Amino acid sequence: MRRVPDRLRRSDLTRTVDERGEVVAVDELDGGLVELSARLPLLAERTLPGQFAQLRCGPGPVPLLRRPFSVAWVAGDVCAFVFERVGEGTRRLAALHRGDPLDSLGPLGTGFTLPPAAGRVLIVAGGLGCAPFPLAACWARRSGREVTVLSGAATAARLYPPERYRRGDGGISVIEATDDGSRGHRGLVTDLVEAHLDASVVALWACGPNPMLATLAGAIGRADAALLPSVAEASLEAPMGCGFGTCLGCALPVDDGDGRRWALCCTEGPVMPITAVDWERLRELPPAHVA
Amino acid sequence: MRRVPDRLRRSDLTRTVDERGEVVAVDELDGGLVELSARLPLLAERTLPGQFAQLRCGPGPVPLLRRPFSVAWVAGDVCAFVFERVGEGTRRLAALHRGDPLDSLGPLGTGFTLPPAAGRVLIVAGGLGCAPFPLAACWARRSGREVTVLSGAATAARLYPPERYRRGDGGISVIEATDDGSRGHRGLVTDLVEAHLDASVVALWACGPNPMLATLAGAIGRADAALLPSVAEASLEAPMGCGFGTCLGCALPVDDGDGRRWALCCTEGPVMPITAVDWERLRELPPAHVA
Amino acid sequence: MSRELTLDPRVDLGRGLLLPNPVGVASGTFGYGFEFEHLVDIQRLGAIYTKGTTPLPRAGNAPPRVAETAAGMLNSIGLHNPGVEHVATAYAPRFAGWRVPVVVNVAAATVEEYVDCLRRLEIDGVAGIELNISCPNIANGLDFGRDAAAAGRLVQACRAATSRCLIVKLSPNVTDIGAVARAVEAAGADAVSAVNTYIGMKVNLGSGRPVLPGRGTGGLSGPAIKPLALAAVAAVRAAVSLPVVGVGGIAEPADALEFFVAGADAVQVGTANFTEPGAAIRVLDGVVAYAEAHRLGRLTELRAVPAPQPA
Amino acid sequence: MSRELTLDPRVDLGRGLLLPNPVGVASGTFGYGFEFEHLVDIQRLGAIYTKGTTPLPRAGNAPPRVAETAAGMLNSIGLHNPGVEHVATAYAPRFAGWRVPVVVNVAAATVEEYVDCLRRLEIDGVAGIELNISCPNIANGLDFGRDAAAAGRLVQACRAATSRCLIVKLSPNVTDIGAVARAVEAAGADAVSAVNTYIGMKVNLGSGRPVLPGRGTGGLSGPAIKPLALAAVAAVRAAVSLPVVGVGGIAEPADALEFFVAGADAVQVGTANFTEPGAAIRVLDGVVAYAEAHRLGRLTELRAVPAPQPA
Ligand SMILES: Cc1cc2nc3c(=O)[nH]c(=O)nc-3n(C[C@H](O)[C@H](O)[C@H](O)COP(=O)(O)OP(=O)(O)OC[C@H]3O[C@@H](n4cnc5c(N)ncnc54)[C@H](O)[C@@H]3O)c2cc1C
Ligand SMILES: Cc1cc2nc3c(=O)[nH]c(=O)nc-3n(C[C@H](O)[C@H](O)[C@H](O)COP(=O)(O)OP(=O)(O)OC[C@H]3O[C@@H](n4cnc5c(N)ncnc54)[C@H](O)[C@@H]3O)c2cc1C
Ligand SMILES: Cc1cc2nc3c(=O)[nH]c(=O)nc-3n(C[C@H](O)[C@H](O)[C@H](O)COP(=O)(O)O)c2cc1C
Ligand SMILES: Cc1cc2nc3c(=O)[nH]c(=O)nc-3n(C[C@H](O)[C@H](O)[C@H](O)COP(=O)(O)O)c2cc1C
Ligand code: FES
Ligand code: FES
Repeated sequence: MRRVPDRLRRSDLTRTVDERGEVVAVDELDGGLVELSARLPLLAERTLPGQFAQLRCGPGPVPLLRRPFSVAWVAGDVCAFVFERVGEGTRRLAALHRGDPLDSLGPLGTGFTLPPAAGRVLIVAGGLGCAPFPLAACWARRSGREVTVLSGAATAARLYPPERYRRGDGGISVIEATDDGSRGHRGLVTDLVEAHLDASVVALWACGPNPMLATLAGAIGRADAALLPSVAEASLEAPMGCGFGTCLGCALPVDDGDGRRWALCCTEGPVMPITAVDWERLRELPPAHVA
Repeated sequence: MRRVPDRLRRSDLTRTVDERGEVVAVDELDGGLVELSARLPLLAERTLPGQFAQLRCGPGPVPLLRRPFSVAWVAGDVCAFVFERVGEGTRRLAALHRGDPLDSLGPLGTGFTLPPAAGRVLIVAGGLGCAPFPLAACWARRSGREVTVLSGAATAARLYPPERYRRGDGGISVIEATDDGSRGHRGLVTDLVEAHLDASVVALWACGPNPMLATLAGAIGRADAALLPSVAEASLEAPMGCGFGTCLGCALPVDDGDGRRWALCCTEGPVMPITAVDWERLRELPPAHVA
Repeated sequence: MSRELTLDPRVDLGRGLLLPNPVGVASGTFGYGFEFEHLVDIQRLGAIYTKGTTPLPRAGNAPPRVAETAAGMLNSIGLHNPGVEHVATAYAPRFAGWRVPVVVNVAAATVEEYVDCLRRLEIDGVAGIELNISCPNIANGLDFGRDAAAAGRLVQACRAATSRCLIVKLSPNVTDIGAVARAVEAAGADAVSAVNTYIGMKVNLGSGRPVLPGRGTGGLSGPAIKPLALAAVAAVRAAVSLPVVGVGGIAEPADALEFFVAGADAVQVGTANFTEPGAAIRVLDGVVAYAEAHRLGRLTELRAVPAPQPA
Repeated sequence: MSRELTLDPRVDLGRGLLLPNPVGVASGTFGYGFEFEHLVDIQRLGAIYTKGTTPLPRAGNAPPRVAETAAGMLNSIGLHNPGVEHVATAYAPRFAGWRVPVVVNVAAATVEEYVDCLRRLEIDGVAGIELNISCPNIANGLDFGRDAAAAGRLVQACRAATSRCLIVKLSPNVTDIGAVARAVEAAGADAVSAVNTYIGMKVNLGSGRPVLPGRGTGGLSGPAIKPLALAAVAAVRAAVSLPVVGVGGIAEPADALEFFVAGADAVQVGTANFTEPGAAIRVLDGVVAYAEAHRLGRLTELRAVPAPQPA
C-alpha cells in the first residue's frame, strides 16, 4: 500500500524577519470576512504558501501577544490576510486604516508541499480555513498544476469569494458547499471530497475546523491506496505565545515516525501530514478557545 | 485686613453624568497643543467654568483609568478640551478621529467663583493652565465683567492662541509672557501680576504649574489688603483614580478653616481658594508625575 | 415559547445575611455609597462593602496615593476614613433606610481595637462585617492576614463580639491562602472574601524613587490581577466549605462568571467603579442574562472546583 | 564638548560569572538561544538563561499551554525540555563557542536529582546555574521555593555539587520572599533571581472549566506582573546582600531602569521576547543610553533601597 508520508518537517527560521509594514487596505467582504493588505516587502518576498506571520494587533500591552495569520496572497510587495472579528486582536486589526503601521514577524512555520509529479491539487477549505489558499492555489497553478478548491462555509455570505481564490486564473476551479444550502452543495465540504479525490490528484491540502480535518484524515485512511495522493497535508491551529518555537506553548498531539508526542504547531506545523496528527487525542483535549 | 475666603467648597455630584459623546474635531495647535472637541450635550449643558471631565482614553484596560481634563470651552452641545501629548492617554485622545466615540464622566469638581461685585476678573494662566479659561473668561464677560488674561508659556508656539481665549469677544484682553521672550514679556507670567492687580479686580483665577501658583499665593499674602480681590482661586492637579471622591487618591495638603489636612482635589477642588492650599507642604511632597 | 425566569439570584452568606443578588461593590472603591447615589441605582446592588473603617478617624497617607500600571492600579490610601463612631452615628441610620445591604469593612491594629469596632457596629443599618485583615498600606496591616494562627485568633475574638455575618477578607500575599481560609473557618467566620490587593511598586525615574510614599509599595488592583484572584478563589474554594466572595479585576459580566466557575458564591466589583460608576450594575445585568440564557437555578451551578492546590 | 563613556556595564554575579552587561533573557522565553540566532545578535546579550532543564527529557503538559490575560500571559508548559544529558552533550559545546554566557536553568523533583544535574553540568559552555525552585507548573514544583528551610537545604546540597556561579530563582508565591532569600544566601547561593511567574487561572466559559489543563492554573508573566516583581525585588534587596537579578514584565528600557532603582544588579527580559525577538537588545541599548546620558558609572547607582518590608 502506498502510504502518504507522515514525517513532520521543521520550519526554516533563517528566513524569518521582524518587519514594520504599512497598511494598504482593509476590505470588508461579505459575511464578516475582512481582508487586510499591507506593504511588507520582506514577507512578500520570502513567504511560502501555507506559512503564516505573527501580527501585532496594537501598540499597548493589550492584546499582549501577536496573533498568527496565514499569508492569504502576495502581490508585489503587498501581503494580505483574511480573518473575521472574533476577539480583541482581530477587532483591532480590522479597525486599522490605510497608512497605519503593521508589525509582522514572518514568514513562520511549514508550508504546503508540491510533489514533483504533474497532476491536480485538491484543496479543501472550511470556513476561515480559506485563508492560506489564494496564495497556495496560485503557486500550484504557476507550477503548472490544475487546482480544484472545495470551499465550504456555514452560509453563502461566509464563503470566501471564488474570484478572489482565482485571482484571475481560470485554471482554478472552485466548488462550494454551505451548511444551509444557500450556495452550492447543502452540507459539509468534506462530502465533496470523495467525488474529487481521483487518481489525478497529486496533493491534497486542507485547512479548516479540526472536525473537518479529522473527517478528511479518516477518509484518507480508508481510501483506496491507488487513489492516495503522494501529499496529504492539513494546516492546524494552536494558541501561540511566540510563533517561532521558543515558548513551547503550541503543542499538538502527533503520532509520526517518532511515536506519540507533542509537536509544535509553529515550527513543525502549521502544515502537517494529515495522517501524522493524532486526531483522536486532539478531539479529547479541552478546547483552547475561550468563548 | 480684608481676607480672601479660604474655606474649601464641595463639588455637586448630582449634576454628574456618564455620557458617550462623539468626536467633532481634533485640532493641532502650535507648539504641540491639541484641541479636542466632542458632542457631549449633557456636559455642555451642565458644566461650570473650572469644572472638569474624566475622559476614557481607549477601549481596553490600558490605559486603565480615565484622565481628567478641564472643559476648555462649550459651543452649543459641543465641549472642547485642550491638552498636550504627555503620555499614553493623551496620545490616544490626540489620535481620535471625527465620529469616534468619547466617554466623558462630568462635570466634576468645583468651578471658579464670580463675586457679585462689578469689576474686573484677572486670569493667570501658565502653560497648559490655559485649559479652563476660554470658558471661564467667556462666562465672566457674559456676566458683564471686564476680563484680563495673563497668559504665559515657555515659548511663543506654546501659548494658547489669544483669539481662542477671546472667542470673538473684544472685552477679553490677553497679555502674554514667554520664558524665552519669543512673544510678550520675557519672563514668568507672574511677573505681570503686580501691575494688573489693582482695586478694580474682584476675582483672581489662576491655573498652571504649582511653583507659579505658589508664587501667586505668596503675592496675595503680601499684597496691600485694599487691593485684595474678594475671590482668589487656583485650579490644582493631582493624580486621580476616580474623579468623584471615592478612591481618596487625589489628596492635596490644605490648611483651611478645618486645619491642616488632606483635601480631595476632585471634590474639594480642583478650584480652591489659593490661600487655603498648604503650598509649603505641597512643595515637599514627592512628585506625582512619572518621567 | 414561554420563558420563565429560572434564576434565584440570592446568596446566603450566613447568619442572616441574605444578599439580594451576587454582585456587590468592593471595599474602598465605593466609599460609603453616597458618592454613587446620583450616578447609579445603588439599591439594585447585591451589597455595598464600605471603605475600611478604623477605630479612630484616619487622615490617610501622603500623596501620591495612586499610580497606574499595565491594566492595573496601585493605591496607598492608608485607610483614610472618618472612623467607626462617625460611621455608626452619621452613616448607619442612612444605611438602615436602604434596600441594599451594607457590609462595613473594618480594619484595626490590635485584636482589642477590632473587637471594639465590631461592638460599636451592632446597630441597625449594618448588615454584616467584612474583616479587613489584609490591608497592605498601613504598618502591620498585614500581620493578621499573613499568619494563619494570628488570623484564627483574631477571628475567634471577633466572632464573640458580633452577631452580624462575619466575612473575613483574605490577603493574597501569602504562601498558602487555603491555610488562612481554613484557620478563619475554624475560628467561626461565616464567609471569606478573596482577594485584597497584591503588594506592588512603581518607580518614578525622574525622582529616582518609588512613586508611592513611605516604603514605596501599594496595593495592586484591576484587570491585571484577575488571573491571580481567580487562582486564589479556586484555592480557597478547595480549602473551605464557607461561602466565598470573589474579588479582583472584575469589569465585565464574563469576568464575574469566571469567578463563579472558580468557586465563588458572590463577587465584588472594585476598581472598575472608578472608571465606570455603573460597572457593577452592568455586570449584574450581564450575569443574570447569562444565567437565564443558560437556565441556571443558581450561579453556583457554574462551579468547576479544581483539585486542591498543594500547600 | 568631548563625551567619554562613563558606564562599566559588567555585572559580577560571583564565583567567576562576570556578565558583559546587565540585560539577559529569562528562562523559558529564549529556549537555548538557537531559535533566536537568526533573528537577533544573541552574542550582545548579558546572559542567556536557558529553558528549565530536568534530569530526564520531559514531553511537557497537554495543551492548551498558554492563555492571554490583561497585559499578561499564563503558561503551563510543564518543563518541556530535552533533559540534562542532551543539553550537556549537544548544546553545551555550542554554548562554549559563544561570547554570551549561558546560564543553565535547572529544575528537578528531589535534592538528589538537582545534585545529579549540577554535577553533569560541570562542563565547558555552562557559565552558571540558575536553580529553578519555583516552577508552578509541575507537581511539587513549588515545594522548595515556598519553604525557606527546604530551599536552604536544597541550596546547601547544590552548593557542594557545583563550582559554577549558583543563582537561585525565587518564587513570588510566598508570604515572605525575603526570608527565602536569606535562607538561600546562608546556604551558599551566589546570587538570586526574582521573580518566577505568579500562580494564575483563566476560565473558559464555553467549557465551564479553566483554560489550562490539570489543576487549571498556570504561571502569570508579562507587564501585568511588573509592579509585583518590582516590590519583590525591593523586598529581596532589603533582605540580602547578594546580587539580585530582576525579572518580571520588562519590555522597555524604562522597565529595566525601574528594576535597578528597586535594587536589581542585573535583569532578564522574558515574555517580551515572544512578541519582539529583539526586545532584550533594545532594552540593553536603551539602558546604556540612559546611563551614559546620566553619566552613571554603574547601574546600581540608580538604587534607592526602600525600607525593608515587614515579614
Ligand atoms: C498558524 C495559524 C494561522 C492562522 N491563520 C488565520 C487566518 O489566516 N485567518 C484567521 O481568521 N484566523 C487565523 N488563525 C486564527 C487566529 O490566529 C485567531 O483567530 C486570532 O488569534 C484571534 O485573535 P483575537 O484576539 O481576535 O481573539 P482572542 O480574543 O484571542 O480570542 C477570541 C476567539 O478567537 C478564537 N481564537 C483565539 N486564538 C485562536 C487560535 N490560535 N486558533 C483558533 N482560534 C482562536 C477563539 O474562538 C476565541 O473565542 C490562525 C491561527 C494559527 C495558529
Ligand atoms: C482636574 C484636572 C484637570 C486637568 N485638566 C487638564 C487639561 O485641561 N489639559 C491638560 O493638558 N491636562 C490637564 N490635566 C492633566 C492631565 O490629566 C494629564 O496630563 C493626563 O492625565 C496625562 O495622561 P497621560 O496618560 O497622557 O499621561 P501619563 O502616562 O498618565 O503620564 C505621563 C505624564 O503626564 C503627566 N501627568 C500624569 N497625570 C497627571 C496629573 N494628574 N496631573 C498633571 N500631570 C500629570 C506627567 O507629567 C507624566 O509624566 C488635568 C488634571 C487634573 C487633575
Ligand atoms: C483605592 C482602593 C482602596 C481600597 N481600600 C480597601 C479597604 O479600605 N479595605 C479593603 O478591604 N479593601 C480595599 N481595597 C481592595 C478592594 O476592595 C479589592 O479587594 C481589590 O481592589 C481587588 O479588586 P479590584 O481589582 O476589582 O479592584 C481597596 C482597593 C482600592 C483600589
Ligand atoms: C512560557 C514561559 C516558560 C517559562 N519557563 C521557565 C522555566 O523553565 N524556568 C524558569 O525558571 N522560569 C520560567 N519562566 C519564567 C520566566 O523566566 C520569568 O521568570 C517570568 O516569565 C517573568 O518574567 P517576564 O514577565 O518578563 O516574562 C517561564 C516563563 C514563560 C512565560
Ligand atoms: S508558539 Fe511558541 S513555541 Fe509555538
Ligand atoms: S480622584 Fe478619586 S477621590 Fe479624587
